[in-house]
Order: sequence, then C-alpha cells, then structure tokens
Amino acid sequence: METLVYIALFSPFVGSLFAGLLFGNSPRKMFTGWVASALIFVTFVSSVTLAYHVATVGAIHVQMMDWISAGDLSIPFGFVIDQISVTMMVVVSLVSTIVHIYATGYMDHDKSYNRFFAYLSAFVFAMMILIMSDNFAGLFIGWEGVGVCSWLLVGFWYHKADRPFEENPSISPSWAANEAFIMNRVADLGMLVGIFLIYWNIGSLQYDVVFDAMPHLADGILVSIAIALFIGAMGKSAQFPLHTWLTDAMEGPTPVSALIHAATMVTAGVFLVIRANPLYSLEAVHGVSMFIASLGTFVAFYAATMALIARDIKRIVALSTLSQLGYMFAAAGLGAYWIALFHLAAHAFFKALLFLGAGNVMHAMDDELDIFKMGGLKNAMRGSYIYMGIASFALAGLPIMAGFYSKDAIIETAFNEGTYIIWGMLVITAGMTAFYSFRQVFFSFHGEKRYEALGFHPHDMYKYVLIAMAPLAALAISFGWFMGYYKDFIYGLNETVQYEMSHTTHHWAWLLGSIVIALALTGIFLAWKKYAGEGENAWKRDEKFEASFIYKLLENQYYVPKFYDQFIVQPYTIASAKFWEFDKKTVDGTVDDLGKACLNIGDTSRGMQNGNLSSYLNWMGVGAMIIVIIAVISSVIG
Amino acid sequence: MYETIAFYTFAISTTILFLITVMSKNVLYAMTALASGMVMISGFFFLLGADFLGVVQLIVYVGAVMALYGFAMMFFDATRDIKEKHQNPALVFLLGGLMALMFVVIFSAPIIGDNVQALYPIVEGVGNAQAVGMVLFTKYLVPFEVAALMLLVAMIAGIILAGKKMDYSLTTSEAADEEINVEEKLQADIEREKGEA
Amino acid sequence: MLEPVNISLESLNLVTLMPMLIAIGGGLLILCIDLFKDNIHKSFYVALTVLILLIDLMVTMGLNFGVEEKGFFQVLLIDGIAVLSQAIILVASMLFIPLALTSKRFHEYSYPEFFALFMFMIAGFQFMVSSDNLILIFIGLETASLSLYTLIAMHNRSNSFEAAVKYFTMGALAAGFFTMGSAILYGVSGSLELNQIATAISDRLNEPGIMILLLGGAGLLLTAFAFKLSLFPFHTWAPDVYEGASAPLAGYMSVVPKVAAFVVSMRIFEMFINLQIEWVQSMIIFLSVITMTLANLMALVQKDVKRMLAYSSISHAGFVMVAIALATDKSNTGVFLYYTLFMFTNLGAFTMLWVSRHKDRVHHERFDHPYEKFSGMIKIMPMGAVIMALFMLSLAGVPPFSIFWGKIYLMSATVDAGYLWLAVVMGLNSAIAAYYYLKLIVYMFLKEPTDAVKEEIVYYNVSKPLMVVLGFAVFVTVFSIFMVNPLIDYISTMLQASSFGI
Amino acid sequence: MDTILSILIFFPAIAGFVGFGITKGSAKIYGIAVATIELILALLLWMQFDTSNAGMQFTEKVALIADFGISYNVGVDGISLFIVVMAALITLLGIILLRPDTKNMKNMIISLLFLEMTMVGVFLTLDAIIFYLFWELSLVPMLYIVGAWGGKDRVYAAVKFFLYTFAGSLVMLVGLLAMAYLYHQANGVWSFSILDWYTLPLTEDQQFWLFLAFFAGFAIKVPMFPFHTWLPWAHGQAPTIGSVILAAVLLKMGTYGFVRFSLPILPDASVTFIPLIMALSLIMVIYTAMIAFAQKDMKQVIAYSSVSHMGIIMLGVFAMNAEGLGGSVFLMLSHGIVSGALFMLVGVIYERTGTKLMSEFGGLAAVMPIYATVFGLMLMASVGLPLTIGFVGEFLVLLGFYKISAIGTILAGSTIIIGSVYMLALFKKSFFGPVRHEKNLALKDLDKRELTALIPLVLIVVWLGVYPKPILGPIDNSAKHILTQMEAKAINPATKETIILSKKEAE
Amino acid sequence: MLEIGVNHYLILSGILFSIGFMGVLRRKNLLMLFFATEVMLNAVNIAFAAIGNYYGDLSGQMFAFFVIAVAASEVAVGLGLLIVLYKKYGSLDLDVISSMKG
Repeated sequence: METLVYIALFSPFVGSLFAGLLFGNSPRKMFTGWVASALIFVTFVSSVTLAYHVATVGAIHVQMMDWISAGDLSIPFGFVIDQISVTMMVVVSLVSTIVHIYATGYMDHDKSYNRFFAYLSAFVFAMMILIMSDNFAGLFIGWEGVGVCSWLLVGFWYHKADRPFEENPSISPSWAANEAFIMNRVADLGMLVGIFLIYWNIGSLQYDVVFDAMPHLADGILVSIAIALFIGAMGKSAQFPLHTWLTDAMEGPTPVSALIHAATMVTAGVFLVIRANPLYSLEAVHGVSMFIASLGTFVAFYAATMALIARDIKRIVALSTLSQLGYMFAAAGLGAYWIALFHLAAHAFFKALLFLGAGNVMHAMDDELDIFKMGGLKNAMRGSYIYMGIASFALAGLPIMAGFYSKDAIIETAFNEGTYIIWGMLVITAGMTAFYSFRQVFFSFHGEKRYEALGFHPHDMYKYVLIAMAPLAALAISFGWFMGYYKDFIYGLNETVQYEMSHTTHHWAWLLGSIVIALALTGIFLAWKKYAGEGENAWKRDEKFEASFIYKLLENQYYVPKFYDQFIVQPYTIASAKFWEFDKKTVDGTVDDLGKACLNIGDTSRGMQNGNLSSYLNWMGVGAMIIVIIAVISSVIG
Repeated sequence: MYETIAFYTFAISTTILFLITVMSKNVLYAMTALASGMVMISGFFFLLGADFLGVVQLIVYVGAVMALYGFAMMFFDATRDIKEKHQNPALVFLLGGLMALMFVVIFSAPIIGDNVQALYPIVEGVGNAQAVGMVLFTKYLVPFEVAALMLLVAMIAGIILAGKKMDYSLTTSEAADEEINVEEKLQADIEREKGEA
Repeated sequence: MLEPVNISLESLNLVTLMPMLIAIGGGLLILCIDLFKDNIHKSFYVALTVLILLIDLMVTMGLNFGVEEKGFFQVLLIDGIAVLSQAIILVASMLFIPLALTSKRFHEYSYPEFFALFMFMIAGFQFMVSSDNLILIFIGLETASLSLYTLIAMHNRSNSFEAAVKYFTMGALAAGFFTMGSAILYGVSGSLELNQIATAISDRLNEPGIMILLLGGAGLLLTAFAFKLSLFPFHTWAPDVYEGASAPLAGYMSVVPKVAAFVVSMRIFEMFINLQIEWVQSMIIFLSVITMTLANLMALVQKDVKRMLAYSSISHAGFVMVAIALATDKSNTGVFLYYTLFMFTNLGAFTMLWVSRHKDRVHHERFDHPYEKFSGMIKIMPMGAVIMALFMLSLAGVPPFSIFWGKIYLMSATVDAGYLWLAVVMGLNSAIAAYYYLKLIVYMFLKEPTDAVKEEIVYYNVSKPLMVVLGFAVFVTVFSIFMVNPLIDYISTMLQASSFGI
Repeated sequence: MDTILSILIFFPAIAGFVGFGITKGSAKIYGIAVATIELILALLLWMQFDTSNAGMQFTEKVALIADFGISYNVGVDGISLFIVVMAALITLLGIILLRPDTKNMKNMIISLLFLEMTMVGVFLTLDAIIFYLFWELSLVPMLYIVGAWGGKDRVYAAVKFFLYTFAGSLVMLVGLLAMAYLYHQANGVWSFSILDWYTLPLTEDQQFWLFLAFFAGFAIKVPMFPFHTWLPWAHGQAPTIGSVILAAVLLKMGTYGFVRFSLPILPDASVTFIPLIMALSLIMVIYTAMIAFAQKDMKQVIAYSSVSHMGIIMLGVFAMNAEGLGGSVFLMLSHGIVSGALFMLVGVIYERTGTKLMSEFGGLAAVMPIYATVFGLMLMASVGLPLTIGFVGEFLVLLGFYKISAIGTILAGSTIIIGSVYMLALFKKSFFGPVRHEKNLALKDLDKRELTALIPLVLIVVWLGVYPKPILGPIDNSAKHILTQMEAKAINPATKETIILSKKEAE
Repeated sequence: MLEIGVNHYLILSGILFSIGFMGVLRRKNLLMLFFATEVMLNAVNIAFAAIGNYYGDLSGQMFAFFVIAVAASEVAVGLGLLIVLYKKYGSLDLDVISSMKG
C-alpha cells in the first residue's frame, strides 16, 4: 500500500515534469495533455484503492524522509492516508482527471498547451501534498505549492495587458494572479504563526502528536492556535475579507477555475479546519468555532447577493463557490465536520461540472463572458445545456441531487445547534442560490438568441470532452445517495468528527427540507419568469434598477475591491514612494551630509592656510596664547 | 638702591627701544632702536654679574649681528618707510598685551626655590670670564662644539643661498634638461658684466 | 682661583659622541673633497653619504649597552630611545638620500654642500635625541633646523624659498617659545638637565604658586614642540613647506624631524605626566585630537597629492602624539613602531611622487602632483598604479600594510590606558582619512587617463636607484606583518634601557 | 590535508598574483580554472569535514606577532564551512557569467581572485586581527570592481561603500582591541584568538560597550537600518559580478560576525540588545521591502530586497535558540544563492538591452521563456516558497524568533507578504503583459554561458529546498555548540533563561 | 617694589618677550620681523641671566651664550634666505610672498 501512496502522490509530479521539462518550451504537443491526464488517472485509481484500504483495513502512515531538522524541530516528509485525506484525494484526483481531459480539448488552440499541463499537474501534485501530509509543515508546503500553481495558472495568459479597473474589475490575468498570491500570503502568515505556536507549545508538528497534546494546553494558547490556523484557512478558502481574489482569479483559463477555484484548492481552508477537528471541537475554542460558522454563513449570504446581479458567467459561478464555501465553513464551525467534508466533495463535483459547462459556453462564444450577450444557446449546445442544468439543480439543492443532501444537512445542522440566525440566513441563501444559478442558465441557454446579433457562431465542445464530463454529472446527481455510507466510513476516524442530529431536529427534518426546497423552487421560478422568456416576454435591461443603489453596491462587490485599492494598495504605493524618498533624502542624505559637512569644514578651515606667513604667525601666536592662558587659568583654579 | 635705579632705567629704556623696534615704520629706526636696546640689555647682564655675557652681547649682537643687518638693509634698499598692511592690528595688540599679562602673572609666582642647589655655582672671588670659561670648556664643551658646527652650517647656508649659482635653477623648467653648464654660464655672465663696465 | 680640572678620558665616555662625530666628520670630508676636486658626479656623494651613514648606524647600534650611558659631563645621554631614534633617523636618511639619483638633474644635488649639510643636519638630530640637557637639545635642534631650511631652499624654485622662509620664521618664533619655556623650568629647578629638573620639580610640587610656573613653562615648551610636530594650530607651515620642498625632502621631513621631536617631547612631557601633572596630558590629547581631525578634514579638499600627503603627515603626527600623552610603555613603543612603519610607506609614496616629478608643471599651473596627473594610471602604468595604491592603502590603515600595525598598536595602547573614546576618535579619523587616500586610488584606477598622462611624463625621473628604493618600500610595506614582532621586541628592549623603561 | 584551510585561503591570492603574467585573452579561462580548483578544494574540505564534531576543525596556528597575541589561526566549523563553499561556488559561477568582452578582463579576474582570498579568509580565520585584516582587505578589490566596471555613479558608489564600511569597522577594531586588553587583564597574556575570548568572562557593562563597538562594524556590513544606504548605491552601480558577490558573500560577513563574535563572546549583551536588534531588523524587513516596491530599476528592487532579507537573518541570529540560529545561517546561504542568481539574471537582461528599468520591459516571459522560468524560480525562492532553498531558512528563523517575540515575528513574517508584493510586481512589470518595445521581441533567450552559470544555482535551490539536511545538520550542530557556549558563559540568569539549548530542557 | 628681586627681572623679561612676540605677529616686512625675533631671544637671555644670578648658578649664563650663538646663526641663514627671496620676488613683504595656500 505504501507504494500506492507514493504512486498517488508522485504521478502528477511525473506528469508535470514530463510536460514541463521535456516539452515546456516546445510547440504544442497534444500527447503531453494525454500523458498528464493518464498519470492523474493513475492517481485517481490509486486513491480509490487507498480509500478502499482505509475503509477496510485502516489508515496508512508513511514517512519518506527527513526534511528539516534543526534544534528540536524535526519535520519529515510524512504522509497520512486516513478517512479525511483519502476523501479529498479521491475528490481531487477525480475532478483533476476530468479537468485534465477537458483541458486537452479546451486548450487545444493555445500555443502554451504543454506548459499548461505542466502547471496543472504540478497543481495536483501540490494539492496532494497538502492533503496527504502528516504534519503542518507538509501541509504548508502544499498550501504554498497550490498557491504558486494558482498564480501560474491564473496568470497563464500573462500576455494580456492591464485594463482599467472600471472596465474589468480583475484588470488582467497577471494582476489577478498576483492579487491571489499576495492575498493568500496574508493568510499564510496567520497559518505560519499557528505553526509556530504549535511548535513552541507542543514541540512537534505531526498531526497525531499535536492533536494528542492539545487537550492539555492552556485555553489562551488553544484559542490563538485556532485563530491563527483559521486565518490561514480564510485566505485559501477566500473568506471575507480575503475573498476578492477568487472572483478576479477567473481571469485564468476555465479548466483552472473549475479545478482550482471551485473544486480543490479553495476548499483547502475547509480541509484544514476539518483536519484540525480535534482542535476546533475543543470546548476552549468554542468561540472560534462559532465565529467560523458565523463568518461562513455571512460569506454564504454575502456572495449570493453579489451573484444575483453579476453579468460575468464565470464570476457568477465563482461567487456561488464562495457562497458554498461559506456553507462548508458554517458546517465545520458548528462541529459537523463530516457534513462539511461531504458537502465539499459534492460541491466539487457539481461546481466543477458547472464551471466546465460555463467553459463550454465561453469556448463557443469566443471567450465572451457577458451573459447579457448570450441566450438561447440550448439548441446549439445541448450537451452543455444538460450538464449545466444538472449542476445548477445540484447547486440549488433540489431533491435527489447531490446538493440536496449535503446542503440540507448543513442547514439542518444550523437548526440542530440552535443557531437560528445562521439557519435563517442559510435558508435564504439557498433560495438566492437557486435564483442566481438558474438566472445564469436561463440567461445563457434560454430566451432570445442575443448572440446572433453579435455575430457568434456557437458550437458545442468536442464529444469526448462532453463524455469525459459525464462522471461529474453522474456524481452531481447521485453523490448524495451515498451519504449514509460515507457517514459510516468517516466515523471510523475519531470521535470528534462524528456528528449526529438530535432527535428533535430529525423529527422536523422533513419540514426544514421542504422550506428549503420551496424557497429554491421559488427562486428557480422567479429566474424562469424573468429570464427565460422569448419574444414578447424576453428579458430587457431594467435601466432604473441598474441605476439603483443596491445594484451599484452589488455590482461593485460592496465596494470592497475599491476599498482595498483606496485604503491599502494606494496608501501602500504612496507610502513606499515616500519611504523611498525618505531613504534617499533623509537616511542617505544624512550620511552624505555628514560627508559634505566634513568637506565643508575642510574647505572652511583651509581658509587659515591662506599662504600668508603673517597670518600663520598669528595662528601660532593665538595658539600659544590659548595654551598659556589655559595653563594659567587651570593652575589658578586647581 | 643703586641697583634699583639702574634696573628701572634700563628697564624703561629697553622697553621703549624695543617698542620702537617693533612699531617703527622705518627700518633704520627700528634697527637703531634694536641695537640700542641690546646695549641696554647688556647693562642688565652687568647688573646681574654676568660680565662676560654682557661683553659677548655687545660684541656679537651689537657688533656682528647688527652689522649683518646693516649690510642686508643696504642690499634691500630699505631706507624708505615701509608700508605694512595690518589686517587686524587690534588682535596683535591684544595678543601681545595678553601675553605680557600672562607673563606678569606667571612670573609673579615665587620662582626661586630655597632648596634648589646650584649645580655650577659661581665661586666667590673668581672672575666671571674665568668661571664661564671653566664651565664652558668642561660641562658645555659638547654644546659649544655643536654651536661651532651650527655656525659652520649657517656660514655654508649663507654662502650657498646668497651665491650667484642660485640664480640659475636646474630645478625649474627654464633650464630644463639641456645639459647647460652652470659654471660656464656664470663665467659668461661675469664676462658680460665686465664688458659692460 | 679655580681649581684646575682633572678629568680622566674614560669618564668622558668618548664613545657616546662617536655617532655624531662620524656624521660631522662625513660632512667635513665631503666639503674637503669638494675643495680638492670639482665636478664630481652626485652619485659619488650619495654613495659616500650612504656609506658614512651606514658606519654611523653600525656604531650607533653598537652603543646599546642595555643601560643608560652618559658622557661628556652628563651632557650626552645614550639611552635606549636615543639609540633607537638615531637608528631610525639614520635608516631614514640612508633610504631617502639615494633619491638624489634621479635621471634628471636637480639644482640642489649639484652642490656637494648639499650632502655636507645633510650630514650636519643628521648630526644635529642625533644631538637632539641623545641628550637630556636643554641646551644641547636646543643647539642640536637649531643646527638641524638651519640645515633643513637651507636644504629646502636649495631646491631653487620660488616655492622653495617661500617654504624655507615660512619654516624659518615660524621656527624662530618657536625657538623663542622653547627658550622661554626652558627659562621657566630653569627658574623652577635651577637646572637645565631633565632628570634633575624632574627631581627638583617633584620636591617643589607642593609649594604654593609653583603650578602656574610649571604649567606656563610646559605650555611654552608644548608650543615649541607642537610647532616641530606640526600640531594644530602650529601646523600651518607644514603644507606649504611640503609643497615647496622637493619630494624626497618632504618625505624626509615627515619622518626624521618628527621622530627627533617626538623623542624630545617624550623626555620632556612624559616627565610632567609622570609627575602627575595631568594638565599636560589633557592638553596634549586635546591638541592631538583637533590636529588629526582638522588636518584630515583639510586634506579632504586638497587638489595636490603632495599637499594632501602633507596634511596626512600632520594628521599622523597628531595620531602619534596621543601616545606621548598616554606615557605608557606600550604607547612609547607604539611611537617608534608607528614611525618606523610610517617611514617605509612615506618613503614609497614620496618616491612615487619624485619619480613622477616633471620640471614643467604639465597638469596644473601651480601644483606638481595634482590628482589629475594620476588619472587612469592603471591603464598606462599598471605596476606604478598598484604600487602607489599600496602606499595609499597603507597610509589609510588598511591591513596588512605596514601602518595598520602601528595604528592598532597605538590604538591598543590608548584602549589599555582607558581612553576608549579617544581610540574611537582615532578610528573615525582613520576613516575620514581613508577618503583622501582613496581619492588618489579612484583617480588611478577608476578614471580614464587624460591626454597629458603619458608614461614618459609620469615616469619622468625614474632611474634604477629610485626603483630599488621603491621596491624596498613596497616589500616592507606589504610584508611588514613579519617585521612587526621583531620590531616590537627590539623597541621594547630599547625602551627598557632608557628612562622610560618599565 | 591539515593545511587545507591555508591552501583554500591563499591559493586564489597566489593564483591572482600569478595571473599578472597571463595574457588578456586567456584571463577568463584562467579565472575559471582557478575558481574551479578552489571550489574542488572547498568541496574536498566538506568531504573531509567531520559532521559530528560541532567545534573547530582543521585548525592551524602560527604566531605572527607573538608579543601582541596576534597569530595566524584558522579553523572551520559547520557555520563557516558552507559559507566558504558558497563563496567558492559563487565566485566560479560569477566568473563563468562574465561577458567575454568585458574590458580589462585580466584586471577583473585578478581582483576577483584576491577578493576570493579575502572572503574565504574572513570566514575561516579564528584570530580577531586576521579576521579584521581580511575584512578590510575585501573592500579593496570590491572598490575596484564597483568603481571600474560599474555604472554612471560608480565612483561615488564605490567610495561610499568603502568609507562607510571602513568607518564602522574601525570602531569595531577599537572593540577588538578592548577585548584583547580585557583578556590581557584577566590572563596576563595577549591574545586575539576568538577561541580564547570565548572563555573570558566579562561583566555586563563591559559586554554592553563591546557589543556596541562590534555592532558598529557588523551592522554596517549587514547592512542594518539606518546604515544600509550604501548598499543600493553599491548594487545599483556595481557590475553584475560585483553585485553577485556583494550580495552573496560580502553581506554575510556582517551576520557571520554577529554569530562568531557578538553572540558567544558577549552573551549577556546579546540578550540585552535583542529589543534594539529586533526593532532595527523589523524596520529593515518592512521598510526596505516597501522601498523595494517603489523602485523602478530591477536591480534596485533586488538590492533592497537583500536588505529586507538580511533583516530576517538578523532576527534569526538573535533568536537565541538553535532553530533560529541554524535557520539564519542557512538563510545566509540561501540568500547568497538566490540573490546571487537574481543579480546574475538582472545582469543577463542588462547585457542584452543596456537597461534595468522595468518600464522598458514587459512580456519578456514570451520572448525569453527559459530566462523567465529561471527568474520565476529564483523569485519564488526569494519569497520563501516551500521546497525551495528560501523557505527552510526563513521558516526556521521565524519559528525560532517566535520564542523571543510573537509580535516581532508576526511583523517580520509580513516579509512573506510584502516580499511577494515587490517581487511579483517586478515580475509582472517585466515579464508579463504585452511586449512593450518592438526591439525586445528580438531578445535572445539564455545562451550556453549563462545557463552554465545559472543551472547549478537552480539545482541547488531545489535540492536544498527539498533536502536541506546535509547542510542543515552540521549547521545545527555548530549552532547548538555556540548556544551551549553562550549559556555557559552568560553571567546573568535572565540570559541563561533566554537562551534555549533544547526545548525539552526548557520545559 | 624697590628691592629688586628676581621676579622683577623675569617680569621685565616677559614684557620684552611679549613686545618681541607682538612684533613677530605684527610685522609684514621680513627684515623687521627678524628684528622682533631678536628681541624675543634677548628678552629670554635676561631671564636666564637673572635666574642664574639668583641661584648663583652658571647654567643660565651658558644658555644665554648659546642663545646668542643661535641668534647669530639664524641671522646668517635668515639673511641668506631673504636675499634669494628678494631676488625672486623683489620684495620682502609677506603679503607678496603667499603663492602657496589652501
């Protein structure tokens, strides 16, 4: 089994090296994509095998070699395959495989095709390290690794020029990439601090050691660790206020958005909280957990509001991702870790599907993103239409669909915990989710064929690509059915990951479910009403609404990016320039002034050397005089 | 009493004479005043029982040195009044005055120690010249010889510096590196002068 | 009647006079040879001088009996530092006199008297350092000085005359201060010999009103020696004299008269300091601090290398003067160590200037060695540039070149004496000084050559003997690290055999 | 091989001297040969090195000035070993990278070889005065390199560099002399041997002043705020090789000085001064990083980033635990490799275009993909990405310093944010976006010469990022050794408490 | 006041010395400046003679002799210098002879 672990871990790496080192600089070679995909598939197969092994035999813990050891610190390259990591592995490798295959089609015209696969596989490798690592430092490797890959991939089309913020809120791919990287680094600092705290209080970074020792630590330290780690999670999972990068990251190619910014990397934060469940379920950090839940709820709601009016097809999906991440955090914060993890997996499937579908639309529309310019695509792109529909149903949480089980469980959990405000917000958000996801579907696939006026000739994606997407669709529909099995599976991990609804909640479950479903259906209906009409009923822009404050607020993402620009980026830039000025003028200037002062004194005192013997004699006389006077005075005084 | 009168007479006259020396605009006056002042100083030496020193003062200073100055004065044609630009006369007087004040302060202190033994005592009944000679040719023989050396140096220096050979510089560019023979040139000069005469 | 004196010849200890006699005899010999034969080439005189000085040196070194020796009615005092400083003086003289052997002719070397006066000057310095009698010190000083004035003037340019006159006049004033100071000491002690003065003063130290005399006398003497050592504000002659004098003589002046003056200062001022008259110590420290600082600052703005070196020599003198104030064994050792090492570097630096001395002022209307003259030298004469740079680095106190060792030894002495702040001041001054030495390096290495910089102009004066001297200076400057230990050993042995031992 | 250290030190100098006789054309290949031999010697030393021994090895001692306690005394431990190896490596690669048409190539090679001697000498010597000797001497070739081959203001920059460092080190010299004096007071003999000084007990007051004196010398070299302003000048004007060696090796002399002198000799003062060091280092980290962001010139960005990183190293040195100290030594190496490589890279583009202004570039990633890749990798190493060399040290330093001050660590940790801000901004401006100038389209990617110089660095960056153990092990040993010495020597109980030998004991 | 002691002589010597000193500082003409130095040296001689007299010691007189000798030699050298200088500059005014400065 150990070999399998390494195979799972390193085959994406091999794929990356294959694509990058051998062909990184050469013209497009289709087979690089296929080789990379195949290698990811190997990972998937290994992951599934490992999952079976975990379910039947138990967790696996391997140590490859030492990494850093200094002082008392000893960090190995160690990997642990348990219920949590194996879930993630399966999800990640599955989505990755599909996205890889998808990308062979999607990217086939890009001249940096090979490079793309190098990055994409590297990302999977980093993600695998993140998931599989058995210590916080290893996690951090993956954490940063996915960050870099995200940077590379978001900025994949680096050659695009910057556009003004008003024209394009994400300015340019390279800008968005940098933003994502930097914002993540802010959070990483929090994570590092968490790691330091753990090390200095426990003396190890190994999960098992750390979690065993945690209950014996002082409350204050535990709270600090919990906060610090969560700050790390906030960045990667784009929680408020570190969320702006995620929507901007949509500048990257769509497969990237599907893989990284929907299914895998952004869930790393949730993964971290779940991984650290023994910590977050401690009584001492209850406050932090509640905060996590509240923040998650807030983000879920907050992102959903923005999605309501967004025009950019990828932004809508991204905002919905944000919103769903909020759900996951809400669950994790409330202690329902396995539900959060389950939703994570379900979300990965349907959101990847949604993104890939959106990618198909873009592909068809020559990278046009504005849904106002689409409409009535359903005939031209039937396959994508179906996939998008399935995914949206799943996202909206309609029965049978995966989203129904997982999301509903989260909402139920909120009710179960007695946090009714959270529950209420989540319910409302569920309604909004249904509305905006179907708004998007109807906008693009139903209604007037607005694209025709603009001269697009859409056609659907390659067949094989659509077929490759089928597993995702299947899982988007069916994944929820396995919730019971999954529960059994994950309950084998430990006590704290277990979560059961109380009897009362169970009793009310059908009612709660119906409320959510009702709201979702209302949302879908509203969307249908407004956007799906053709001819007479066709959607028209509502200028008045678009001029309203609410619309402006939402359109500008609550002015958060603007706030960052005005109050962080610009002051930073100005301060930097000022500091530079200060450095040159004052710090360096002082040194130069000292030098100049020396020269000036030299130049001035050179005046005594005027060449005239008479004044030399006078100087000598004055000197003698002074010496004698000092002599007389000091002898008189003392 | 006699000593007091003599002291003050000499003191006042030397002071005035030396003041003239340093203040006068006329070289001749200054030099005359200097010579007279030195004569007066020899008076102190006689007063202080240093007869031989007084004589030497008269001979060397008033005789030799002043003669030298006299020749120099003739060479420089300095009989006219000399104009000197004084940038800060006040400072000079201040310094001089302060210096004098300091010396007054310093020398008001009891300088003569009671316990100090004379190393080369003045023997009663021995003439000053004799005593001086005795010390000079025993204890101070070496300095005396060195003084002779110093005078030799001064002599050589005077001869070289005032010599005609200094008129032709091998150092500066005017005579650069042509292998000119200084002696020849000198000879030529002398002959030309003769011819002119 | 006086008793006739009976003096045994042995009690005169004639041998103590030998070194000076050799120098004087040498001078006279040269004068005599000149009388009999005209137009002997200068190389003959140079060789003769060097040989006589060599004998002199050997005799001097042989004088070391490990104890103080007095001769001629206690007028001559041959103790450790006398021998040591004579040795330095003689070695320096032997190193500097071959610089007369330039390929081009210069005025002063056409006089055999030049070499005679040079010998007399050395004799003067020798007398000055080997006596504790104020009269002999004074006479020796004047003999040497008068010769020196003449030697400077003999370079025969208007600048040289100006320099000589400036030096002379200020020297006369300083002589006045010296005599007045001696008079006061004589008044206080009734003696003119330093060891007896010291005894007398220590007897009278508690008398009321005596302090004013002591300090007044010390102040006047300090003025006189500050002039000789070119301490601020008595240094004003130095730059002009260095500029006016020929390079060998300027280099010579930066070492030999200073060593002599340091020895006498040591004898006089350390006497005061050892008598616990702290005023002298503070005054000297004060003078040395402003000297090194101001001289450094003024050197920064010089345009001429030789003038810059003049200021640098002033600054170095200020640096070493600290040692006199400290009056410890280590500091006294430091003085000699420093000057020995300084001698070789300065020999090299001034020789480089001398080698490049052109009769025409090609580069500047006033200066012979403006910085521009050296610009881009590395491109034209790499060897010359590297050599000059070595000397500059050594002067700046960059290890492992010679002066560094002197510098740390002196700074260490300062630290040992508890004057940490002073050591820091010394250090910072070295840093300031580095700027102007560096300036020359910058010109030589980092600038492009100007049109006027040509090999034949810069190597105008070069000749084999000069190159030998230069090579010697380079060798010592670079490998001084191996010389330092024997030097320290020798110097401290010598110091122990003098009034300052232990 | 007992004299291998002496060979290491003097071989380049002798070779440099012999180099005077080489013709101009063969100067470069001569330089490469000599530097290769030197590197092989250094590697040989590494192979012979006993990694289990934390103390000094291969020691040699010859009295030079016995009366004054100065001797030629060399030795190597885990801390100096790798810096020496790095110095040899960087010199070799720097010479390889030299353009064949560099003017006065021979002078350059000779200067570099002399510089190499001084660099190796500084790190290997165990005698304070000889240390000082090499320390000062290193300024001279550097002055020449910056001043003769540099940019427009090269002379100003070179002189500033020289004088600034020189001034500081003279104050340090006073400290060294005072130290020797105290040793003499206590033991009656003179000694400048550091190992002897380690055993000398000092009062807190003495330590305080000595620390300040040492600080003056080391802080300027590091360079610590506010003494850093020579560095942007020196880097900005220096030729590529000058910047590379300056950043990679010369700056390390300062931090090495702190490790070798200040810490073990003055443990109590070191602890006392932690707040000051921390304050200055934090200013260095944040303030200079912000200045780096404001730069327009690529090289200046990297120059200021060097200052910022040196701040992190300083924090590690004063972390008073093996994690921090070992980490900072490792960071010295990694910063040497990475900043060296970055300067080389900037040099590459400067050679091609004659400018270093970021505004002149843009879109280079498309034109020069290999170049961009290498640059990107070094950039990532510079911002401390895990699995690159840059992370290990930075992580350990921050980890170690956390014990001293949490707030300080968080502020210092902001380096991972603002470091990436300026680095990514640099990368975006020069490599991303459309190609701004037509002529840049014709730029050639890295050629063989440049690849030869850069690929070893790339490999090291990855190798040591993934498997730092071969280096970290000996460093850690020696770091612990130093801390043990400090703890033993400390007279103040508070100091002993601050120094953490092993966390298990501390608990 | 009336009884003449050594201090009287010394003070007189000091005052004369100061006069000479003032002359040295004041004079611009080199020849006259030399006169002033003579004054200074002479003033010191009085002090030596007086001290010697009061100690009954001959050393003071000795010093005075040598001072005279020195003064004489200085005159010789000084005048030699003045002559060459005068030949070059045609003047003995110090304000004229100041080509070296800075």
